Amino acid sequence: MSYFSDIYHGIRTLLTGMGVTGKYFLHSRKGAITQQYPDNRDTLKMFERFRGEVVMPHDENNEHSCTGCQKCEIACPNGSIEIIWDRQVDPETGKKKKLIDKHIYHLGMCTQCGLCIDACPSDAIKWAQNFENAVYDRSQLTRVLNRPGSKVRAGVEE
Amino acid sequence: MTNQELQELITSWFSGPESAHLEFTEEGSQFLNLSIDPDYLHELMSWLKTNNKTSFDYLFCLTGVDWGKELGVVYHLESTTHRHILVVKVQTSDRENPVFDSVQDIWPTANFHEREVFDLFGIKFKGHPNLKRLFLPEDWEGFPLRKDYVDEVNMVVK
Amino acid sequence: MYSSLIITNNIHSWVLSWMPAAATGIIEMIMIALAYLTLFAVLGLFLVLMERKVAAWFQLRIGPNRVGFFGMFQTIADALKLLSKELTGTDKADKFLYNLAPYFLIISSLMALAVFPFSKNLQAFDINIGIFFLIAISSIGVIGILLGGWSSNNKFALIGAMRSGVQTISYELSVGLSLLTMILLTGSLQLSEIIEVQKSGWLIVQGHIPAVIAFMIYMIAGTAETNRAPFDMVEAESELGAGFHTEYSGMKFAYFFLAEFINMFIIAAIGTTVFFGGWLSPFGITESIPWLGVFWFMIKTFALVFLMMWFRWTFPRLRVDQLLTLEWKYLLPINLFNIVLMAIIIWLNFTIQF
Amino acid sequence: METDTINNSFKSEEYFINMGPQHPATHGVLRLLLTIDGEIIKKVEPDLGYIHRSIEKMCERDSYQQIVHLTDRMDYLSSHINNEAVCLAVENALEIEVPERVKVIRTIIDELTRISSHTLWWGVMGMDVGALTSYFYGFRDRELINDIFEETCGARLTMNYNIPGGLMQDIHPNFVKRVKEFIAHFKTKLPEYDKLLTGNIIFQKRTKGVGVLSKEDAIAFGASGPVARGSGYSCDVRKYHPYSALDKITFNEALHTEGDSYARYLVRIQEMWESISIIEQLIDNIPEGDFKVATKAVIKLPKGEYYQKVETARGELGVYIISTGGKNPHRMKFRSPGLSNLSLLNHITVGGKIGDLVATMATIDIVVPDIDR
Repeated sequence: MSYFSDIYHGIRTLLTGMGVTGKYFLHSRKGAITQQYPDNRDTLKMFERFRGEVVMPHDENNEHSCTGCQKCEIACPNGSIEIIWDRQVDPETGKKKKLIDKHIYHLGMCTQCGLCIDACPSDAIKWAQNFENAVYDRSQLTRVLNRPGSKVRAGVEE
Repeated sequence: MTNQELQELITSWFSGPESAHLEFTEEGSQFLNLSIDPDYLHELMSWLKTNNKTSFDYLFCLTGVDWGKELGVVYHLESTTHRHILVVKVQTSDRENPVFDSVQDIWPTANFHEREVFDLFGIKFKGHPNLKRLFLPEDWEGFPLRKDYVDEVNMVVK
Repeated sequence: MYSSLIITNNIHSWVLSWMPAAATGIIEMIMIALAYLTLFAVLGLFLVLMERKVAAWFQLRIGPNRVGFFGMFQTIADALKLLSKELTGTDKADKFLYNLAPYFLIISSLMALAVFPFSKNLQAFDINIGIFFLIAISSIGVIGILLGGWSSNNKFALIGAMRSGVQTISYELSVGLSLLTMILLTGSLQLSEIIEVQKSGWLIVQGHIPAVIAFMIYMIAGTAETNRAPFDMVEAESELGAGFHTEYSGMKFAYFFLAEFINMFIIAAIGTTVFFGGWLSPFGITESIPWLGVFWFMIKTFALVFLMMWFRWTFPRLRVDQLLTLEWKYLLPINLFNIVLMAIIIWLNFTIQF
Repeated sequence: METDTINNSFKSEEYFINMGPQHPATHGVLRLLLTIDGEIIKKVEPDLGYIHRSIEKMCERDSYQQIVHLTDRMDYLSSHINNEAVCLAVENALEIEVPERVKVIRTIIDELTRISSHTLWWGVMGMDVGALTSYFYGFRDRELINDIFEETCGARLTMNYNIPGGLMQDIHPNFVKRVKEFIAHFKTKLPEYDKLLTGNIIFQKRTKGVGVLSKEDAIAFGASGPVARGSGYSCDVRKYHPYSALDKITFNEALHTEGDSYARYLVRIQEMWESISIIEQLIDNIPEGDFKVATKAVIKLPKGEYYQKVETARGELGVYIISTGGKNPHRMKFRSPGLSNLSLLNHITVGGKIGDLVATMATIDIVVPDIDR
């Protein structure tokens, strides 16, 4: 007798399963979860904390707030950040001050761990939300974060 | 069983605890540590497993350690009935041909873990049925987790 | 032998008007063969597209929607891609058998396609052993799979091929017996006869309980015969990679692929013809317009094809021994019992006829 | 590998198959050397190391803050729990008491991670036994958790949200709302999982009595997590060595005694329900407070040995730090659940068929980077 109850039970469970997929089939018009990626570029917005790449924001006077303290460089586990700095005389105070020449960031080595941004005392670097980081040449992954001719904002101290 | 009772019990198994270099310590660790002469290792381990009062039947961690001069293995044992934990350590100063007894006949899980230790530290386990490299290719030279391992190409030293 | 719709008659008389009778026969055969080849290709491409769309809708996806409106030309693009791809093969393959294998599948499914009455008199080849011919032909395909798996010198392919042999030999029995159950009702193997009988009600209605059982068995066994999930032991991508066609590429792979889909169509078409009245419309509403028969035939067939796709995208795969258990311990005894039941019902005249 | 010796040890009808490293069922780059007689498996020998990065060696040159992000890349499906293990070990060594808020948030995200890992496993499990649709349903639900992670932690998979001493950032203002939405959504979807796979007769036939692991063997082979609990070995680290906020909540340990693939499957399904209940207990009671305590920029652990166990989605992860007092660990060992669980594969699959091997591997739920490290 269990032979027939097995068959009955088997068919019932199979139909239950088909019910689940069938329900989704009928709702497929509005239920689709596909994101049609390159088409929805305009509406696709990443969350504000999304770790895309490290950038250094500059204000309208082409000033950033990186003092060249190198804390990010030390914090980075992969050596993706290199800071080339120099001691120059600050024209306002007349004292010698550490100023960055180049803040070099190797996106190719970065693991997006966020330790550099956590370590930065003056919030000079932050995450950008862009995610289309693919390039044709590996050398393009090495970026200089401070813009040419930029200087540190007045009042930002180490 | 408390650590004190464990210590007394294990000491009582050895007629001459000094000859086995039996040393207990709780310093710098949350568990009871026991270091022993490698010659007595297998004997001790099978006692620890089979004795009803200890019944350490769960080897949850097997670590190879390079102490600088000596090479050692650390066994973390837990009893699933009494829920007490014991750490057993052995070490040898023979860096050329370090050999310990295999415990894979006591805990089959040691099979893979000993292969891992052999792979990365070059510690051989006597009585292991299938002692070959686990992760690295057969023709790999050197044992990467040893402190004196150098690989100028693949290792990034900070 | 030739279909007798007015348009074919016209063609026949037109060709006859400027050719000797023997040449006419050959020319017409070639024309029909070409028509069926076209049908084969179009059906194959459409079924692949349908499978992809249906699968997508079951899985909360959209499916192909880039090439052409609604992704209509996606499979054509795929076919072009496969055509242009390099034909690779293993070094130590048995080259002759390796190249021969896809044609076994293609030819067997093409031959099976020839006997279906798509509508009244729209049939290339109305032989009086129709069903028998179909069953016989459909089991030739497995030779192609066995050859392909064996000759490609790949162990995964070999396992797939052997599984296929086991599977097809077992499930042919069920397909045959479940169809035999229905033959008891029709009393004829000829497909046009079978449809003629159904003018007084579809066979699944006429034979009620045993017919429904026979239909269920037929669908299960038919799915297994086409090597589709949940019986896709032959391919079983999580076990064997790609199964018997692991080593095939380009158009040779496409042949296997198309043949699988055409086989699915054939199984559904047999089901339609035997259980659901073929091209007959429900309640005889469009008896007077024979062309509409094609429409009804296709509707019913694609409904069954959809059912098979529904199976595929819902159920896990059976294990190879469970596959045999299902056949020999469940389907076969039930089937044998079902034939007796059907015989009794016919004997006692319990069939439902309108 | 040593094909010659394998060939020599063949019996007449046995042959040898190379399953992986590129094979759909090996979930990554695991290579299995199978000795087969027809369809019957005679021997399974895993060949590892295709994704070995020697994380343990890299840890020896990194500071303790930097180590955390390496653990993301071990068992990437429970990356938050891995992070937490290192952080807990360091915090215990430094005797830092993290704020209650941190503990609660960590536990919530732990359990979300567990659900996320199990939904992925469920989808892949279905796919391995041939039901492709389950894959998409699993990923649909997982996507919502990933969104929560992305909003709060900044990344979907390798989150690196923990730092020694607390969390990198406070939770996002939407966090509580989104988690509640997800829980409400997921509670309607979990029964569907049961309808689609758990009850399915084919699925049960495929998994029941397949890959049976006895309790004794589970212990002897060092199994942990759902694999061990499917065999009746009660080993939930969350119960026996509670960490973070787990000592304040009540939950049942999912335990089945059959030891077959189906039992392991049921354990994971039940764990998802338990995780939901844990999150529900905590989500309304996130205490106010800081999200981290200040630590020194250069963390130096006192000389000694520190061992921290946590329960990842795959089992017991142990972090064993040997410190000599410097800013880098002298030796860092990760006791990964995957390696021990994999070591019993040969033991429980021999005598089964290829299909059984695939079903068993799916329920062992290996993540290859976790095994290779």
